[in-house]
Amino acid sequence: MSLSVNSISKAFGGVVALNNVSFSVEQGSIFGLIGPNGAGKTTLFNIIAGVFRPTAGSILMNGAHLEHEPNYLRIDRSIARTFQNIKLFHNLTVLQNIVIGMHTKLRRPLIESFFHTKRWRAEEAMARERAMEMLTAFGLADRKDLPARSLPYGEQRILEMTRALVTESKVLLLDEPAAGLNNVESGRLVDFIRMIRDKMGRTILLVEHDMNVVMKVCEKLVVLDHGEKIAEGEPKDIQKNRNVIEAYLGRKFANETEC
Amino acid sequence: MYLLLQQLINGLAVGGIYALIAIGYTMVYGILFFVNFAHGDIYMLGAFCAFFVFTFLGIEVTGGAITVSQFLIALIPSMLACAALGVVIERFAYRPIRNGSRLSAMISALGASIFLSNAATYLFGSQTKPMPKLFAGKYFTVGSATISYIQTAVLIVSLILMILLHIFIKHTKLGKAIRAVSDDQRAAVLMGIDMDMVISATFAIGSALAGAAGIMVGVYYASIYPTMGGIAGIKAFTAAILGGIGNIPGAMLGGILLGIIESLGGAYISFGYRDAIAFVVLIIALCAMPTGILGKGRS
Amino acid sequence: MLGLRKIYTVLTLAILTFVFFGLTSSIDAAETITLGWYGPTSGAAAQDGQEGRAGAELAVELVNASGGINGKQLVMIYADDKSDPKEGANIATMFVSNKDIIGVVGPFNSSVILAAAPIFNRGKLCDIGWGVTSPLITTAGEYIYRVAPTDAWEADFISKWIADEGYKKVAFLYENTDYGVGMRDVIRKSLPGYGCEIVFEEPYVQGQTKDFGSIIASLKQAAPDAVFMGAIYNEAALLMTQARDLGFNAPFFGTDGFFSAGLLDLGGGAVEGARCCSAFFTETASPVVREFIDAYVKKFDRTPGNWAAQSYDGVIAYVEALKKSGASTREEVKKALDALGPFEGATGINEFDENGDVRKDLVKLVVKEGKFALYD
Amino acid sequence: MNDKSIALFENVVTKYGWLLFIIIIILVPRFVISDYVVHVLVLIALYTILAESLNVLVGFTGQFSLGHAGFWAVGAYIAALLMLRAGFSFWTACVVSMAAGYLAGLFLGIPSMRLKGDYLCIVTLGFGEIVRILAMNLEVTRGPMGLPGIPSPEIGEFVFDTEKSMYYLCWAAAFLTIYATGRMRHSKFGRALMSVRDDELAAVSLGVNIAYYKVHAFGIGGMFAGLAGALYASWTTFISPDVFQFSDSANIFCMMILGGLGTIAGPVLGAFLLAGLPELLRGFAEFRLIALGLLMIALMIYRPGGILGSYDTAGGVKKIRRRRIEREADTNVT
Repeated sequence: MSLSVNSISKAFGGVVALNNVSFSVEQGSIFGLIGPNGAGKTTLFNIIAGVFRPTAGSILMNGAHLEHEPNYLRIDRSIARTFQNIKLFHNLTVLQNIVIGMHTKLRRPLIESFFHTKRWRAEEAMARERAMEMLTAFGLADRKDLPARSLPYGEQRILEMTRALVTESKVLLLDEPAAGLNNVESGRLVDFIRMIRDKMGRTILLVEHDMNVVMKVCEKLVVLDHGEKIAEGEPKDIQKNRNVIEAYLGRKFANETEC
Repeated sequence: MYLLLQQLINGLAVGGIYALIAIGYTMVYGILFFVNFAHGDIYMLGAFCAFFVFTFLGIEVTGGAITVSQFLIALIPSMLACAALGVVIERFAYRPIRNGSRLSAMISALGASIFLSNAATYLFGSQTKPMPKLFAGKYFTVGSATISYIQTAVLIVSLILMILLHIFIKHTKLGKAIRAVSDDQRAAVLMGIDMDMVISATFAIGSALAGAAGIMVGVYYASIYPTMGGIAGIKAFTAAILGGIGNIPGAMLGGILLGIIESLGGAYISFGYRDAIAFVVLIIALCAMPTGILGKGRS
Repeated sequence: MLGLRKIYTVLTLAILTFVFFGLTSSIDAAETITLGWYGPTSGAAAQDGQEGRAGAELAVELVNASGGINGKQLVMIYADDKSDPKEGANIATMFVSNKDIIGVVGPFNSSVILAAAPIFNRGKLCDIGWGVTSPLITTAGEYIYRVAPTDAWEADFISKWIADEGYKKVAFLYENTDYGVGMRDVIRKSLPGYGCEIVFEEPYVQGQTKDFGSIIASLKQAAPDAVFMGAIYNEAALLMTQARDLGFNAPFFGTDGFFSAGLLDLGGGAVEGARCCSAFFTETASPVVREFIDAYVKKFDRTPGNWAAQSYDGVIAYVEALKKSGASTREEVKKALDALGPFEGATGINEFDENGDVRKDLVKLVVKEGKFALYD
Repeated sequence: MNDKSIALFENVVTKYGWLLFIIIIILVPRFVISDYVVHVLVLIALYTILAESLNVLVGFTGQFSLGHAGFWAVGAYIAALLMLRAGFSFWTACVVSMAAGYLAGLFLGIPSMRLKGDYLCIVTLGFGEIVRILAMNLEVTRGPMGLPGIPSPEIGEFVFDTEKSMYYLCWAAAFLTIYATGRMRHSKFGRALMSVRDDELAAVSLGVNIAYYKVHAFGIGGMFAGLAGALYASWTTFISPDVFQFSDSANIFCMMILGGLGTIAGPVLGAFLLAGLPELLRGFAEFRLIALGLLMIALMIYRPGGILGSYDTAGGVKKIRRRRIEREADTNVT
């Protein structure tokens, strides 16, 4: 399994958001994408997730070109994502949200639901069982019949993550998962992400502002600034990298902390 | 060739009227994101207001004629009455559900429309009422195309009202507040803009313009009836969408365009299919420009 | 808020109200004769519907004042069909299932009676249309009659009049309804038959078209000697005013759709010289018509229009039939109507033919000094 | 009543509620002697089919459609013409008109892929008007003269020409529609529709092909409306363009909303209310329409989700603001 980004550029009208960014994500790693505001992180994230088409460059997943594929095929390419501000199906129950996550797994046609065939019932039962399994694993089982809108913020985040996991996609794209969490919750988030990678063998690519979450959980980092890649490597090297400090804190500060 | 000129003139005059009503739809949509179906009926009540002002002034409505001054005397009170009616409808039918969904606001608007047209039928009787004519019988000709004074008057009055509105929206404090609220409700309220007042003002302006359109149609066609609001409402709503809903110049452009499309389509293809042609053009335009000609990415 | 209980109550309540509704039937059936009347008292043709209802109300009042029918008082049940065929079917079923009703007068729109006809035929209940003029109704069923003259007959009458006046090139404008289209199909044969040529033909949308500018422009190009309009008075008045405004002065011909005070109110000076025909005319000598007009003016203090007279005659047809035969059941009423022969009403001498259509003579009218006058 | 019991209420009532309702419907003709009441109940059955099928579009998929009478007209005219001109039996004509409704739905679904909200609403309104105007002007449909003498359905010798026979046929079709939409709601297809309604971007990220489901929602809506059209044509034996006006589309839309958007029982109750009530109030001619207008306003103020609505339409406008904020956050160029 390999996800590689090759010289991706993106311009909205005259504004160049990304300029020739390339990197690749090894299987099973937790990969971080960071950079100051307006660096192009979210745009790159949305290009990988299929929301935007890049102006130039390509994205390869196991050798297959993704950049011009419609966004609903990402799941078939084993890429799932979450959203910065939670996008749940508010009027559907917690269980229904998860079952929709298995949309591409369910094969039985509509007619069979009309005639209530055995095969259809078996598939629905399997889907419910699988969903319940995931819900119990993440402690939401007792909420299964509640509409998603009535869950507290933290649980909605977990529900969205569970829904992304139930798609059994190899790669999980997390869009600022720590947004709005206090440090206790972000601590639990770090263990959660590690558990997904270790127990479920998923590859994680996340975009995040919260530096202590990034430094604790990410194994490799790419830093973007003004749409260009200015650094790549282990978190501890990145902390000391001159360009990164300059990008975040400005040249004067970078010179003073000459290390 | 003159036939084409004649049709264009007819189209422009009708277009001016659609534009005036369409502005009401667009202004309300710009702020509350729902389509005020009762707007067509306010246009009808504007025409009836003018009818009562004329009878009150003792003008002979049956086949009579009025001077420009009498027209203006009737115009002002009708516009004010419609403005007041617009505010009242907003206050009772829409304010309670302002935080409800657009769907329930739309149904409430449909309900208000059914109520208004049937109440008017009950109060004023269903008969088609005669209205005095403005510039009766006077017309000037360009080649074989004849342009009646009233057609040009309708166009001129529509343009003047549109320009006045444009100036109002661009340069007055209330105008800026309306634009601010339509752009971002939350931010506008944070800036201390009184939402209720702005929304009432929007309804007042939109309804006043619809009232003006009503009185002009009254004197142009010299007849009014309680159910005239329905069809005109749908046409004006189509014009507002064509121009790009939520955008005032778009409503003006959409109205004029729809008027021309209808009259050309009616003349050159077939009068029976006139409305169908207008809708086909609308659908094609929308597929090409999903948010209307001047519409921003609002949908 | 919601509860199981509430759901059941709401759904079952809706059903039970109907069950109750169905069981009730009107109370005193013995001493009265009950007829049904329906027409568009609201909706697009509300004005003609309300005029028709006024005519029927007047008929009931006059009949009851003069001792009713064979000693029994006449009771009329009114219903509004909003010119909608679906409502027509509902009302027809309502009348058929109300056992007291032995005859029905109505409606105004041809499409409504066509929707109601199968129900009346099945229920063996006679229905006399007071405003339906489409030729289709001739074959709408044996229980369907009408007092309004058919478009075919009027279109032919006017075509002959146009030819006699020596106009050769004729333009025909018609509303896009069964009334207008019915007439178009007739005049396409009748006008050439009388030696006239149709130089221009165009439909418009009844009730919606307000701006006739483009039609008038095409009219001026076709330059006909006369214009024949299959239209009712509001669009006719509008078109004539706009035509005069735009300098088009050919004479206008119309059928009974023209004949209404509304044409004079809306048209004003522009309708001067417009010619039409009508079965009913106020300034006639016949005492019966005079009596109707005076009673109408006394009750509603406005002169009756064509549709008031037709609706009045619809009721009179039953009254005459019942007086002659003493009928009191639906079958007897059917036989009585077939055997009725000529009867005099507000629109002169009426007589049903074997299809239930009516034969009555038409009067030529012209607008002179803002009033309808006999055309000699 | 908190959210927990709403979910409980959903599945309990569906089992027993419908059973009781079916029994009542079957028994009614036994007690009711007046054809008029049976006639009105048949009309309510047809409106139920129309409101349920519109519910698939608006309640499930969140796509505004004010042109549903257009599909009804397509079904009615196709069935009538096939029976009158081509001598089809009612049953084949009915199947063909359902297919025609489905195709018309797909045809109208194409713009729905690009357009949203009020833009789509005006296109569907335009579709309804275009269908009516075509019926009004085409020679084959005899324009405003309409199509009289449409034969009634037959099975062997038994002819469905009485009110009671059509009552059972129409209510059977209505229950078929209710069953189909109910089953659909709990299937993968239904869940996909509802995910499109709640949040398109999230649905896409889970592999839901938005365009496919939007278009097919229109197709299914059109199919059942075509069924209602075929039944209506052979029930009244005469159809004309003025039977399928914009006011009818608005009427069907209101039935679905007043009953309860997105629920299954809602449209049924809405059909009873808006088709039944005016008949009850037939005595007070003008006032019934004035009362209807006020009823609609009042209901939207006190029951925004409709009488049976558990669908949180109250969150509607909040959703709008949230969606706009998200859009700004999602696509701001950082």
